[in-house]
Amino acid sequence: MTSVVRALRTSGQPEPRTRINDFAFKIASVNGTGSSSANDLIKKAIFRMGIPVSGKNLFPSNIQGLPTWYEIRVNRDGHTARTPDFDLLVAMNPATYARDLAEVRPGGWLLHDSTWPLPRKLVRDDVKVLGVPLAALCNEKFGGSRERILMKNIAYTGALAAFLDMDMSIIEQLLGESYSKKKTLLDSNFLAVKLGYDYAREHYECPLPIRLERMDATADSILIDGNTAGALGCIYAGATVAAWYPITPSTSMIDAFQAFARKLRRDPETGKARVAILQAEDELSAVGMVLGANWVGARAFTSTSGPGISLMSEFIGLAYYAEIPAVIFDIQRTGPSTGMPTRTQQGDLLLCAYASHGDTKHLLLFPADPGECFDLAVRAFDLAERFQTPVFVLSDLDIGMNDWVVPRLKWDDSYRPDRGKVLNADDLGRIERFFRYVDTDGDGVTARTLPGIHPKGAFFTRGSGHNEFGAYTEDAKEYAEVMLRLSRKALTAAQALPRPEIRKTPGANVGIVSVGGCHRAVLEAMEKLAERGIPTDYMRVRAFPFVPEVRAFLESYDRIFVVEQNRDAQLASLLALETGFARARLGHVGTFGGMPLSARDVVESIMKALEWRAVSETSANGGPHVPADDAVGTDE
Amino acid sequence: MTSVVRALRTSGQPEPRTRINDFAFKIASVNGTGSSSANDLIKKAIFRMGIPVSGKNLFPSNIQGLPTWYEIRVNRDGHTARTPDFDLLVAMNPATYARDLAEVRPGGWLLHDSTWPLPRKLVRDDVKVLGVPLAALCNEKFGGSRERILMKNIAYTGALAAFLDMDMSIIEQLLGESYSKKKTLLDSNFLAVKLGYDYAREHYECPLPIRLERMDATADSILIDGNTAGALGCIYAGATVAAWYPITPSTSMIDAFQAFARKLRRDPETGKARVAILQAEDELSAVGMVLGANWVGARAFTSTSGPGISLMSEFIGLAYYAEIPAVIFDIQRTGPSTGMPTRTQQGDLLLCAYASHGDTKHLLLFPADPGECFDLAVRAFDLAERFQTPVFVLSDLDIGMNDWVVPRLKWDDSYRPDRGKVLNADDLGRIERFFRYVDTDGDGVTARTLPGIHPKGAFFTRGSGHNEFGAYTEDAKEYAEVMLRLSRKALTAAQALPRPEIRKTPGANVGIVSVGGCHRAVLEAMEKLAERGIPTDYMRVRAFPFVPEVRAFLESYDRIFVVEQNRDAQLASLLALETGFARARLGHVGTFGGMPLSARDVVESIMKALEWRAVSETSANGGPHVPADDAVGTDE
Amino acid sequence: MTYIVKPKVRHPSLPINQLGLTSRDYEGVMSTLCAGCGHDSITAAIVQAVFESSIAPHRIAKLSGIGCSSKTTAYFVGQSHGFNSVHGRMPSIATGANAGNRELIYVGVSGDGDSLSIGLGQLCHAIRRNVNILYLIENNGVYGLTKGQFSASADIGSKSKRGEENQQPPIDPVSLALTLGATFVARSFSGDKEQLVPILKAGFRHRGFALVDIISPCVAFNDHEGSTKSYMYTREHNVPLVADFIPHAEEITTSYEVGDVRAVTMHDGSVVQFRKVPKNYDPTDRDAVQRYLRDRQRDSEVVTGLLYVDPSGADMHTTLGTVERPLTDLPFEDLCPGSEALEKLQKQFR
Amino acid sequence: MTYIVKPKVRHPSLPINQLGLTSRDYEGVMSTLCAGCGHDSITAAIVQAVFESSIAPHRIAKLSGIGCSSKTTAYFVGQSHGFNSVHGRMPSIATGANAGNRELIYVGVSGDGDSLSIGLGQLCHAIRRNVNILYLIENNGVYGLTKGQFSASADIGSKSKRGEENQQPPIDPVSLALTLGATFVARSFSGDKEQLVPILKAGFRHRGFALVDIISPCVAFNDHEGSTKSYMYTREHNVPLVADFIPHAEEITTSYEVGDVRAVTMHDGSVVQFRKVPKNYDPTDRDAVQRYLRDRQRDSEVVTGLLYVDPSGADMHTTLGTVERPLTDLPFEDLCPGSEALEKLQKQFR
Ligand SMILES: Cc1ncc(C[n+]2csc(CCOP(=O)(O)OP(=O)(O)O)c2C)c(N)n1
Ligand SMILES: Cc1ncc(C[n+]2csc(CCOP(=O)(O)OP(=O)(O)O)c2C)c(N)n1
Ligand code: SF4
Ligand code: SF4
Ligand SMILES: [Mg+2]
Ligand SMILES: [Mg+2]
Repeated sequence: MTSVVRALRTSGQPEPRTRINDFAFKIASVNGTGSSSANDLIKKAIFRMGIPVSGKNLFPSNIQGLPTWYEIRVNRDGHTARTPDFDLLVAMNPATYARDLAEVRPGGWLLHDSTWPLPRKLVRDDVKVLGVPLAALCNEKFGGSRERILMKNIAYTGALAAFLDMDMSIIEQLLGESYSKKKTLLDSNFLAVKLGYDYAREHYECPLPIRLERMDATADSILIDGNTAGALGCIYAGATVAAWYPITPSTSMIDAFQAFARKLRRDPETGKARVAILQAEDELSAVGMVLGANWVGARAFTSTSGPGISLMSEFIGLAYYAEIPAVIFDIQRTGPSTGMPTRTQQGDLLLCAYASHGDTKHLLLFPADPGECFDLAVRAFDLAERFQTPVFVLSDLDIGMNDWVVPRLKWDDSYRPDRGKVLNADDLGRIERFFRYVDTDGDGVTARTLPGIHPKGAFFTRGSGHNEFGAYTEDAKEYAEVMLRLSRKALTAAQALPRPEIRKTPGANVGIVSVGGCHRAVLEAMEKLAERGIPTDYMRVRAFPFVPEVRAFLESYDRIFVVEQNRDAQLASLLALETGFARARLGHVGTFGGMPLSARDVVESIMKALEWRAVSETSANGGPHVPADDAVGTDE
Repeated sequence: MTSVVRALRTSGQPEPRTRINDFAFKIASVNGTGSSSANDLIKKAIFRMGIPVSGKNLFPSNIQGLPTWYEIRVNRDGHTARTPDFDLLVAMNPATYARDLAEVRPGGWLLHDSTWPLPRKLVRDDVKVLGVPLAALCNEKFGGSRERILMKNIAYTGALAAFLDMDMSIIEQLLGESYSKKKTLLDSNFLAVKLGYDYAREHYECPLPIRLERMDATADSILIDGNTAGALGCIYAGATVAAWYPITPSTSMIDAFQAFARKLRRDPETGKARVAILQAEDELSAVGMVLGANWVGARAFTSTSGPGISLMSEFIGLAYYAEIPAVIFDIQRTGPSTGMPTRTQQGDLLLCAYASHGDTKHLLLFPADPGECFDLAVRAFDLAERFQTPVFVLSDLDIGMNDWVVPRLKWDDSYRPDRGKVLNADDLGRIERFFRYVDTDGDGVTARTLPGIHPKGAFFTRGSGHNEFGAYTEDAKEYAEVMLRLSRKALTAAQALPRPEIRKTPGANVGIVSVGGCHRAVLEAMEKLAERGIPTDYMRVRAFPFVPEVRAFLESYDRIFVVEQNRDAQLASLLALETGFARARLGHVGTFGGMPLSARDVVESIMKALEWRAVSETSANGGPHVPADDAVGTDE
Repeated sequence: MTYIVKPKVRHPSLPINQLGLTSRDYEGVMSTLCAGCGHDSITAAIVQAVFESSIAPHRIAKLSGIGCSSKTTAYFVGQSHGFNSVHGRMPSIATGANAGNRELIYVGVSGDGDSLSIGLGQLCHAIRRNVNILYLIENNGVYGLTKGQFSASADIGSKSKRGEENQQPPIDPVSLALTLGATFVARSFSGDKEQLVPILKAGFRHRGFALVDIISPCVAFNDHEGSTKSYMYTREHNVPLVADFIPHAEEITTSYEVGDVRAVTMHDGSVVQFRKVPKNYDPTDRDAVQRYLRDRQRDSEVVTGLLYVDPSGADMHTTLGTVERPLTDLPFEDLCPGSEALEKLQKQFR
Repeated sequence: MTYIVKPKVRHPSLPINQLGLTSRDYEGVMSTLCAGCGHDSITAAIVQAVFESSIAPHRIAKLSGIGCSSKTTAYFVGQSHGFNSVHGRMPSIATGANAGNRELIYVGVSGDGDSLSIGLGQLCHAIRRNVNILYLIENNGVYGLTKGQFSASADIGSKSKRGEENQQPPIDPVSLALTLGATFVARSFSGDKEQLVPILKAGFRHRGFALVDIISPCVAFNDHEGSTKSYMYTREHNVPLVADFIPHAEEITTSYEVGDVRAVTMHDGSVVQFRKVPKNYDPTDRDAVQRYLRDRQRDSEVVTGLLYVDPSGADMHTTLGTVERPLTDLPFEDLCPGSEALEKLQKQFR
């Protein structure tokens, strides 16, 4: 570890005595023991107190019995990216005591179940211990082993409420909402909360120096995960067919779509569904269904993760070449292969950009948070139909499955779907003859027709060689004509895609580029870097292929760092390929171990790189082997 | 078309009166009429006369009744790349008369069946007509419509023999070899040849100014296609399992492997097979079988084309991450999707390099001709086992299915397979405990064991997250450790791959880079460019990932042109990504319409680019949209 | 090379159907298959069936995979949309298309390689979903387009053109479909148009997955002595059951001795009349049919005809409970809940 | 997180097998499945079967796809290689492995999602090739690992935890396998170790594809009232047939009244003795077995046991005509023809 890094690591020590609305804590428990509802309760209570908050759920790829963690960060300035520095740890899982304790910052606190004596593994002289006999308290009041286990978790919520000065009325209110119909559950839950709360206040000086205080920063916000928001976007965009195959972390998006559809997509008279949700036999079939549905004119989508994209590759090439709209959500997880299904990564950028054999290029959208999952879902359908091609929405496990604070979702009732160049019966009646792939206006986009509309609209969709008339061909000239038009179409499309978000700082000669879920960590890192006298400019790309201004940004700095969550600098690769800018001059900064990116990861790597002044050379030959990589990769 | 190009096009006009062993002719016929055996006869006869020759078969994706062409080029200097300039055309297919006639160079000849009067479509004042009443002659001598059709084709062979001064004794000899066991067939075939031969000599001044003359340039060569040579390489490498699914143009490789195995892989006593050839139900299954076989220690391979690679993507990622050897031949055809199955292209470079989701990188080998298909097939198995990873051999339809003149294949009997780090029973007996992924010597390659050898060798192969001990993990640090070692392994592997072939010319400040089947066209183009005062240096990459000297080459020229047969400059892309060199400075030169590359394509594009001095800028933003591209693409 | 359009000279004499169209109006582009290929005869039967059924050409949607057989969707009903997709994955395309627009009349054309090798999984699941489509397997026992390798439907002992004997047991789409609960199962022969046409007509009317396995000899690679998918072999071993199709509202004229005939009414009221079927053969008794087929099979007889039909089976949309109207026809207003609803439902995220 | 190794205290009292090993020597790492998961009981049965069969641990090769069920290959016989591949594609891995080394003893563990949805095509073709492997489907009617969606084996009317009713007909691996010509077909229940163990032993000995469909309740997502894959439902509707497995060279002691018992001799001489089977039930008569199963099914009874066996079927290697010795054992000299041969054969290219 370099001096800079060590400096950083301990920076701000010793802690200021009290820190209001600016701290983080972590709850370690066993999955399948219902801790998640307890954690949600805490997170929501803080949100209702008007304080920016975020929760990162680190769960195993397993149903019951393995370690699981939940990280909650509170930050009055709205910095809700993950932080690896924990002030307090709730140790509910003996199996992970040692490693959990190690994560507490010097001077921090440890909350444990003092029903049993404090185990050696939980002793650290620079960590204060908060013992609450959760089991004892609950065994006294509750019968039934299952209930006792569940209530133990609710009880630590109460203890935390006391230690952190949570608003009990809000907790009461929240419990009331969840158990409105189950009085007994309501009572037992509230009782459990009280048990922990009262015990803490009786035995400790509450609140701790790290504490909460009502503020008004979340009034116009909601707390939502990206899969739910994305599903809602599909409902609002008018999607009528969803085809999918279960795979973590995308499954919850279809679950949400199904739930919304049950409420919002029923025929008032018959109660029948205005949507078809098809659980396919695998991902090849799922995307095939999406193509079929789009071919007849329905707005159809699928949601999957890396392995699914690999399996869909052949069909994606068909959609590209036969020009069939398709919306594909890739909720990225840690690859390659099965990898770590419950960890996050941005590892599918390169795959999605050029998926399938032969010359192909696809449209990609990069939401940075759940709010954008909603907006870009709608946008994706418009783009897919307008450009008659697959559109990928690249979310990830962190965005898709964790709750983020985002501005309330807005909807413009004047919105109407952009169906692109689709000829209706009248159009067809008027024209002499219809040819599917003739580019009349030079934008690379040609008119299409839907089956069943008009005899004159008939054409033959094929993945085999075809000329502009849609006829089969093996002629080089005719084939090339169509292929070059497809390249033209991509250029037109790039202009219609969401523009990059660019932020300038006076005097900056370092440029940072990032994508998707890295956004919040980068913004926080920029502040930290500025504090250290390193002003930076910033560009977040929101879509692929890139517009010329992306290249312009790259060209305006001595040093460029591309921040992304993968090993091989995939965004940097796309930038190098599509802008022509030298890959060697794009420094790679990022993590790829499956943990959501933190500002510290970014600051450390950039400081280190600026120190070593060696990034470009190293990355030149070694490709991804920027030392920063290694450091961060193994820091986690 | 620019002036330069036009100049080129007509350069050398008017033709010198006679051209010996330096001309090209094309035979247009209908597929399923047996013209192929006639064409083979001609090609082989020329080869046996000791003259460098090549044949390009342009066949339809259809079994019977559609137009098919065969192009034969004769060149004493050994330039056997495709040429689009034809001195003579044999018009056997009325359906394509017009377009066929258009392909004859001014001052050239047209050979047609004068049984019927010369159709208007075959009249061009700058083309001399050679009429031979093929049908009439054959109908007279042969009965049965099928036989008559077949013999008509043999008859034009005879006519060509007369016009081009082929050695009749060689033709007789060749017929004798093919029909050694079928006397009657031999007689009828030779009769047909004579019919055409005699008629031509009686009615025309033979030979024509373009004619053949015995030389001694092919004594140490063979005439072979890449699929046959590659299959032979697999036999010699000791491959025991082949799993495949039929797909043009890879099918003939397995057919050849099967044929060789029948002769060379039978147990002398029992007559049983020392090989298992599995026709899978699809490509996913085929590659799965290859992984299974390699996992137990067999040398196994599959051969497929683009669509197959797309379908194999998920399994390829598993092989990369679980580190299982696999040899995959991709006989590339024109994509995307089904594309043009009987046309060639280099469109799968990018896909194969990074196939599958997550961070992956694969080893690629690029044979330039059938001879290298043999050598690199053997090399591929050694590399796959040594680096425990998938190795792709990227051939294409032109190399794989057309006959090329190459040096006789050589075999070193001291060769023994490189099985890489495989622990045997003794090794295992000695060690305390075996861990699959511990890198003891830092080269990124770890020892593996085979099932059934020793209890201590047991380990669990998985595509899910694992640490260096092979145990399941969801820990960022453990996961990253393994992933970073895989990057290290790729660097080690690059050093072991075939080095690029580099050729220097004094005073060259233009560099040309190419790959695979482009090789011969580029060498010819370099001569032509030199004649026009443009000396060039040349690098042919033979493997991916690249060694540092590849970057060094790119850096030593004002202008770099990357010659490849695809739309999106995929080799240039790989160069930009892996060397860090600016993609914008790599000019794209190539064709992608499915026709094998010709020297003219290369010369025209480079001249044009040098004229316009605009290539880099254009290619920078527009990516593939180098004007040269368009020109060539649509020239074909 | 552009596709070859057939000269459309209309003979005034040509009969016209209820829509005033002649059979020529149901033709497509010129076939590029080998002369004598069984697939072309099937194409002709399809043209006749659609013409006689008076279906508006543009209401038909033609789907196929990859193969000689799959090419044929271009050779009939040129005025309808066709989708020549990828190898073996057409069933999923059909499923999605049908989900989007349930009113189109879907016909899928596939081959034994396309459906029983690479596409087997999708075929089985489309059958399971009972997607409303007429699904044809043009079965020649080989991969025609890739030059004659054995397919999964090749019988044990059947010889390839090169003389190799197939050793692997075949996958029989008919018994497979019956096992998987298919609601309409038929087998026919490209050489028996008289039998095939009524089966196709009934298949178009069936609400659900109508599987028709059609033995269709490949003259280029599998029509030789020793092949069990040749014209000769099929003619010799064929045991044809005959069924007439009487569309709804057409009165039933033909009549036979009782017991000899059995009528099944389709969901839309049309009737299928079975004659030349064995005494008390019951085309609605799945087990009986399976038993009968296996018994005949044992004497290496190939039973053809409309073998099993269950007109009452719930198709995919019934199972999904979707609205009657095609989803593609629903106005956006019925699909988008609007801003107010969005405001309300966001309460749960506070 | 590294995997949890079980404490290996060896009780001197533990019985040992012919190889001098105890059952503990056939265990694997600690299971991470839910307490009470049916899959864990199957793991225990496998351990017992392998132990009693005295198979050398390292001669076994364990293959699986992805799913809770597929995870279990890590939980037994830790001293053998395991391959936890990708979802639904294990059959192809097994086929290739077996092609390379025919002497290893292959056991494949899969789930109903892994084998009947994404993997259906590969399963059917592995059956068709009669690959020599003991193939287990740990069938719980749901996708356990992805939290309880219905799988293709869910019965019509079976209720999900959320209360939705499945409407699609199930794919029954047993009748499917029988239709496809499988040579060893069994169904059992994770809760009936006594029945399961002998089936597994026989399956290990069978030369060919031995399919065992094992109902294995998912306590987390499919063990509730209304589920047809719950412990309760299965116990209530189970109709167990019992078969004893007598390894080769062990004399047959047990005897029953004639007619009540039926013995089938496997290719290696071991014998399977059927008792508690209906009068004149013939486990070698494919059609009879299918008929019997369907009849019982109609009364919604679930027949379990070793249902069908054909010891004479040709396995993949017989069909391929490969040498007896594993291809992985052939010396390079037997594989490489050498330079002279190369010289000779190049004549054809001149
Ligand atoms: C993914 C993929 N694999 C392989 C092929 C090559 N291919 C084209 S058609 C075909 C088989 C066709 O057989 P069948 O479906 O029986 O049709 P037939 O030609 O016999 O009518 C194959 C393997 C392909 N097009 N795509
Ligand atoms: C290609 C791919 N798609 C989806 C998944 C997600 N996935 C993991 S297990 C599983 C289903 C497992 O069901 P089953 O085989 O019945 O096993 P069970 O957990 O019920 O024992 C799915 C869909 C995956 N791992 N890979
Ligand atoms: S190859 Fe066979 S299937 Fe294909 S067109 Fe010719 S005859 Fe028909
Ligand atoms: S989820 Fe179900 S199948 Fe998976 S381990 Fe738990 S009980 Fe078993
Ligand atoms: Mg076929
Ligand atoms: Mg299951």
